[in-house]
Amino acid sequence: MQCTVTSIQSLAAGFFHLSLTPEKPLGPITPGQFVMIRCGESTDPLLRRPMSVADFEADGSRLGLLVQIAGRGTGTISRLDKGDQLDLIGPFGQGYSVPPEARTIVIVAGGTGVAPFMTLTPTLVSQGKDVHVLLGARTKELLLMEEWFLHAGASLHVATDDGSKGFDGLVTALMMERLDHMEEPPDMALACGPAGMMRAVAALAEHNNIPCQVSLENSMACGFGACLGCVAHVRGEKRYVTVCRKGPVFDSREVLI
Amino acid sequence: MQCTVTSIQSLAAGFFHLSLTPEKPLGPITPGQFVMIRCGESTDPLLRRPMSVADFEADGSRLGLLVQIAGRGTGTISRLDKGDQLDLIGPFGQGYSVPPEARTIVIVAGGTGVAPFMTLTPTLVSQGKDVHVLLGARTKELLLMEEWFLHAGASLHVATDDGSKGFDGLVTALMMERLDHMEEPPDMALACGPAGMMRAVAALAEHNNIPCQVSLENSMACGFGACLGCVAHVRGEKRYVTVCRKGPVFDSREVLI
Amino acid sequence: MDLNVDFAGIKLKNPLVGASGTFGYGLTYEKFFDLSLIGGFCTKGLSMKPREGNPTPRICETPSGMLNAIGLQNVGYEKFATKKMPKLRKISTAVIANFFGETMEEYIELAAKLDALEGIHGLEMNISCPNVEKGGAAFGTDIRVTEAVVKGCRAVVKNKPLIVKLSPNVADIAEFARACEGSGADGLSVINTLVGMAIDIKNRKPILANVTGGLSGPAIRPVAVRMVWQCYKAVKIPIFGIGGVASAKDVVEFIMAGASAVQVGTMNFVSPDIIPQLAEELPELLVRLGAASVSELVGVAHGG
Amino acid sequence: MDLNVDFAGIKLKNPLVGASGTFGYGLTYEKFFDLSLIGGFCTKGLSMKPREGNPTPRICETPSGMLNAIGLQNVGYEKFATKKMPKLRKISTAVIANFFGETMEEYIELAAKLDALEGIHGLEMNISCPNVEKGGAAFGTDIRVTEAVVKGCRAVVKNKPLIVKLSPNVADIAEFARACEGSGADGLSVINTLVGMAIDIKNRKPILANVTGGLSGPAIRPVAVRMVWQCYKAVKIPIFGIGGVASAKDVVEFIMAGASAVQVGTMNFVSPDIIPQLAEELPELLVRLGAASVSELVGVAHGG
Ligand SMILES: Cc1cc2nc3c(=O)[nH]c(=O)nc-3n(C[C@H](O)[C@H](O)[C@H](O)COP(=O)(O)OP(=O)(O)OC[C@H]3O[C@@H](n4cnc5c(N)ncnc54)[C@H](O)[C@@H]3O)c2cc1C
Ligand SMILES: Cc1cc2nc3c(=O)[nH]c(=O)nc-3n(C[C@H](O)[C@H](O)[C@H](O)COP(=O)(O)OP(=O)(O)OC[C@H]3O[C@@H](n4cnc5c(N)ncnc54)[C@H](O)[C@@H]3O)c2cc1C
Ligand SMILES: Cc1cc2nc3c(=O)[nH]c(=O)nc-3n(C[C@H](O)[C@H](O)[C@H](O)COP(=O)(O)O)c2cc1C
Ligand SMILES: Cc1cc2nc3c(=O)[nH]c(=O)nc-3n(C[C@H](O)[C@H](O)[C@H](O)COP(=O)(O)O)c2cc1C
Ligand code: FES
Ligand code: FES
Repeated sequence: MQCTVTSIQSLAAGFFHLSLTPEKPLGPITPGQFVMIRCGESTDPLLRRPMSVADFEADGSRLGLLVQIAGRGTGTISRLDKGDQLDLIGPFGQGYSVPPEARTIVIVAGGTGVAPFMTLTPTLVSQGKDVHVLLGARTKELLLMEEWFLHAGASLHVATDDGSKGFDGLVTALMMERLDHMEEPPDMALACGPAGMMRAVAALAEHNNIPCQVSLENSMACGFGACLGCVAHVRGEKRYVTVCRKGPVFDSREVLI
Repeated sequence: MQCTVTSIQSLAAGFFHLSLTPEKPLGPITPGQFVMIRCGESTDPLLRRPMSVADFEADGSRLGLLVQIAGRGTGTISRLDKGDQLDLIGPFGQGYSVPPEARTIVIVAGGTGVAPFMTLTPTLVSQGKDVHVLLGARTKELLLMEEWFLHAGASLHVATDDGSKGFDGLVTALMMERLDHMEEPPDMALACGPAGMMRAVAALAEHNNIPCQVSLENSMACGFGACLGCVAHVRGEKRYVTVCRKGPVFDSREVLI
Repeated sequence: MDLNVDFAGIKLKNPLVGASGTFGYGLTYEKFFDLSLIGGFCTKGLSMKPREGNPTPRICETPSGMLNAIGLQNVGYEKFATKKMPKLRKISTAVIANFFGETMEEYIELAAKLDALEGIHGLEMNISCPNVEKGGAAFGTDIRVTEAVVKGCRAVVKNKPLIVKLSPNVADIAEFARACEGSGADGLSVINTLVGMAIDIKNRKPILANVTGGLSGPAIRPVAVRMVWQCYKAVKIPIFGIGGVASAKDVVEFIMAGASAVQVGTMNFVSPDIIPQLAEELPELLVRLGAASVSELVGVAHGG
Repeated sequence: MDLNVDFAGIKLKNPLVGASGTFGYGLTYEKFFDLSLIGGFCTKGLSMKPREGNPTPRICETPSGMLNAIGLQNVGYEKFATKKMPKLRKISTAVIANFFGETMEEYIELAAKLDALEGIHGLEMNISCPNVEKGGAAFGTDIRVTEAVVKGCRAVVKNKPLIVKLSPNVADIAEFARACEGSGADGLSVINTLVGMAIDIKNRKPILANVTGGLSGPAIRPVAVRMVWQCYKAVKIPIFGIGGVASAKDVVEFIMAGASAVQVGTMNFVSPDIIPQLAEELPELLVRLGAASVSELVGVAHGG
């Protein structure tokens, strides 16, 4: 699907936000789902790159991506200009699913892991839930979308590895601290970020008996279940599931992270 | 060598002119020499593309290219904007060499084959030579740089395959007609264009006993003599010469075209 | 424009077939297009028992290509026959069952079952997988083993065309092509992936958990075209050209080299609707090339 | 940072060597950089007599690679010894003479001459070329022929390291590596080009006048890394890693797979000063990877 770039904005060194209008609406999107973007027309790089849908219109008539420049593919995308075309397919996968009865939600996001929560947070808040957003980054400048979450009506806490802002340390340490502060444990934890962080959040949640959903970032060749390249191990079984189709969001107890 | 695009101008459908300022002057250039340009940073397309130097400053501090969009490489180049960078190496090869005693020169150019004559024509005119430029194209709109040659003080004749302007037919037929018209045969013929045209011009020149230089467009991997991929057959010998190093401009009797 | 191809008795409405392991069991692509638009597809490689495949990482991008070490993960014959086939029977496209075994017996047992399975139009034997009885060297890199396994399957496959998918990791592919033809194969698929690998320099170890993987994609096309060319010279049975097909031009390249039809693999991942797209573009290209059908171009690059 | 490599007795000031056939006789690159900046280079493949090579077209671009069928054009031993060597002797870089023969005798005769030629630091035997006595199959795809030709040359090469450049167009490269080591080779070059081809669909014939050509460039790197890996497991002699090197990362990839040094081929065409550039970038990358020398990384991806 060809999309027109309607804006491209640098957020911090190496991070940018891309706003896209598809030729035709993509259809309904769930936060946590992703699209597969083509980085140029050449066969090198060959494969599409997976990107979580960040902000979006409910019918998929507009979507935003939060991109970290990680290599050649994302580098190419970062040089797009307003008006340029971007080829993507999707949305794919299973997003976050928060049961109606969950009242208190802790969201833990690192780096571009904030993307899926940009639309989810205001939705949960509007449902009357008590939403705690914990954002982590290496340093103050790399905290993404702080303003957005402030405006979304969530209670926001930030952590920086170098202590330049908010909690001094990893966002998972901040999570531990917040859990101690809360009178009741939250009903649910939702997390998105690097694998190491996912593991730590999952362990913490499990330890505290909190249902937890994590998003995995396995390498993907197709994104729609055809290559079997992206699989994760099902916990306690000799069996794999495709991250692109059954995930990328999983119950943290379901898969080996 | 990184060059900055100082202008890019469409000339006709599928043809454009690129003006470039190298980081450092390339050094002296002879008309007929070429540069090897990189089309993007990816390994696909992998190889540089050869392009004749069209207009240029004597010290190589500025150069122009006349480009026809032939495929992916030239397509990529056509999307450059003013201010963008282009990576090229060169100049390479042997250009046209007109002996001082040659008084009357016939230049025959087809398509982007006009490129090497953009600087050569005014130079020859300023040396007091009688220069006849014959330009050929499929149709009127594709006649490149007519104005330029008019201003250069050469006697200009155009031919179009569809007769939409000037002589109705191939530029080689026009050449035949011009040769008939001239009182004395010219001292020299210089040609640049597709292989078929080179063959025809060479045959005509030989038939009329006119020394003739043609430019060959063999496929090139390196452009500087390392790959031996671009060779042409030496006439009457079982021996090859590298077009990129001993050419691209050859005496028409020297090589099999 | 006549795009129809009769491939060893398999009727293809166009010469564009999804390659095994890149096309799931077909149904994965239903959300992208109507499967009846394509010539057919080869299933993910089937074994008697379900297989979970290799640990991860399983894939890695390379210049104009990719490495995979999926490890032949598949649902196994039973589940395929009972869960996938009922749906596939309703689709008007050729279903070719790609299969393999770890032993000669497993090959033969499975071949017999697939031969009897309603709705399967042809069998494609993958002989690039490791022979556990012979220390893990691929069946398809030893000429004697290749002959034996093809003959074994041929003896039990009585109703359907038996296609052998050759391994490119051999010195002389023509020798293998002839051996397969001599052993009763009805067609060849050329080529499977080249063995490759990549290293994670930060962690000082191979990227793929399996160490080596199969290289596919446009990068390997020149090798694939050459092997199709050699096989065409060597045998009379029809050939599927496979390896890096990404455009209608590539389709024609394989056909002129001697392929009767082509399979598209890796590029399905990049453009899931590439096969129907190629089917749409092909007629126009054929017209430009002065051809009235696909079949008249098969092998023309070999000259008169 | 210690970039020095002792490759079978050849002293390289860094592990970056120009690959045969892409580096002329070295002098072609003098206009781009000072040749003493690089580890060394392999000459264009030499034969006893000058050779004019194949008709044109000789090259063709492919996805992330290229095909070449230059046909071993070279100036011949005499002209090389009298015209090129005097200049090369003045340059402080390792000169490795790549050579081949059409017959066993030619290999041996030329090996003896090169062994005696002053200024040559090592010999690299190209065994991928057609054996005219055996119907044109490459020497290097038959294990017996490989052994015979390596032993023959070994017997006359008494002063200099003898490196054998393997053909990748075989089923089991390790077998060839062992055969070469057993026949007295001092080192291996892995790999030469893969055989490939491409078709000119407009004219319905192969693009290359020679029909097939050698595939090189980044496209083949995964195959080359895998073969270096296999050879490293099979032999103790040092290995040149060759195939698609385009960045310092690629250099390290080959070294970790088991190469003691690498050769850069096709990418010289794209960036003629790539070798000195890589020599400049390598130390920084090694530091980032926690390495103090090139040699400590050789084969580390194989584990402890
Ligand atoms: C479901 C999913 C959602 C994602 N959402 C986002 C997002 O919203 N924003 C964002 O910036 N990034 C996201 N990513 C990661 C993003 O896909 C990679 O950063 C991107 O593919 C890198 O491409 P590249 O060509 O720039 O880098 P490359 O040159 O390909 O690689 C650079 C580095 O990134 C690593 N890498 C490559 N591909 C992947 C991959 N698929 N997953 C993880 N690491 C990879 C490489 O190993 C290498 O270390 C997501 C990944 C997944 C699987
Ligand atoms: C010495 C020399 C000078 C040249 N000067 C000019 C010039 O001033 N302006 C200009 O527009 N073009 C010039 N060319 C031709 C130009 O190099 C090709 O058009 C270009 O390489 C095509 O690249 P591409 O990626 O756009 O097309 P591709 O996708 O590579 O190919 C498109 C078509 O062009 C053909 N082609 C590819 N490479 C070459 C090649 N090296 N030579 C001839 N045909 C080729 C292909 O066979 C194919 O038919 C010159 C060529 C040479 C050898
Ligand atoms: C992820 C993946 C899985 C594959 N699985 C199989 C398989 O199960 N059986 C088989 O015969 N070939 C398998 N192949 C090989 C393809 O069918 C095809 O032969 C190869 O990829 C070359 O074609 P391509 O370059 O178009 O991908 C697989 C290829 C890929 C990329
Ligand atoms: C144009 C060209 C000519 C070559 N000629 C020779 C040769 O004469 N002898 C030889 O042993 N290898 C020759 N090779 C092979 C290279 O030395 C190298 O093994 C191969 O290209 C793979 O490396 P690359 O991918 O870095 O190019 C040639 C390669 C190319 C591209
Ligand atoms: S990315 Fe292909 S199956 Fe998940
Ligand atoms: S282009 Fe390489 S030698 Fe001429």
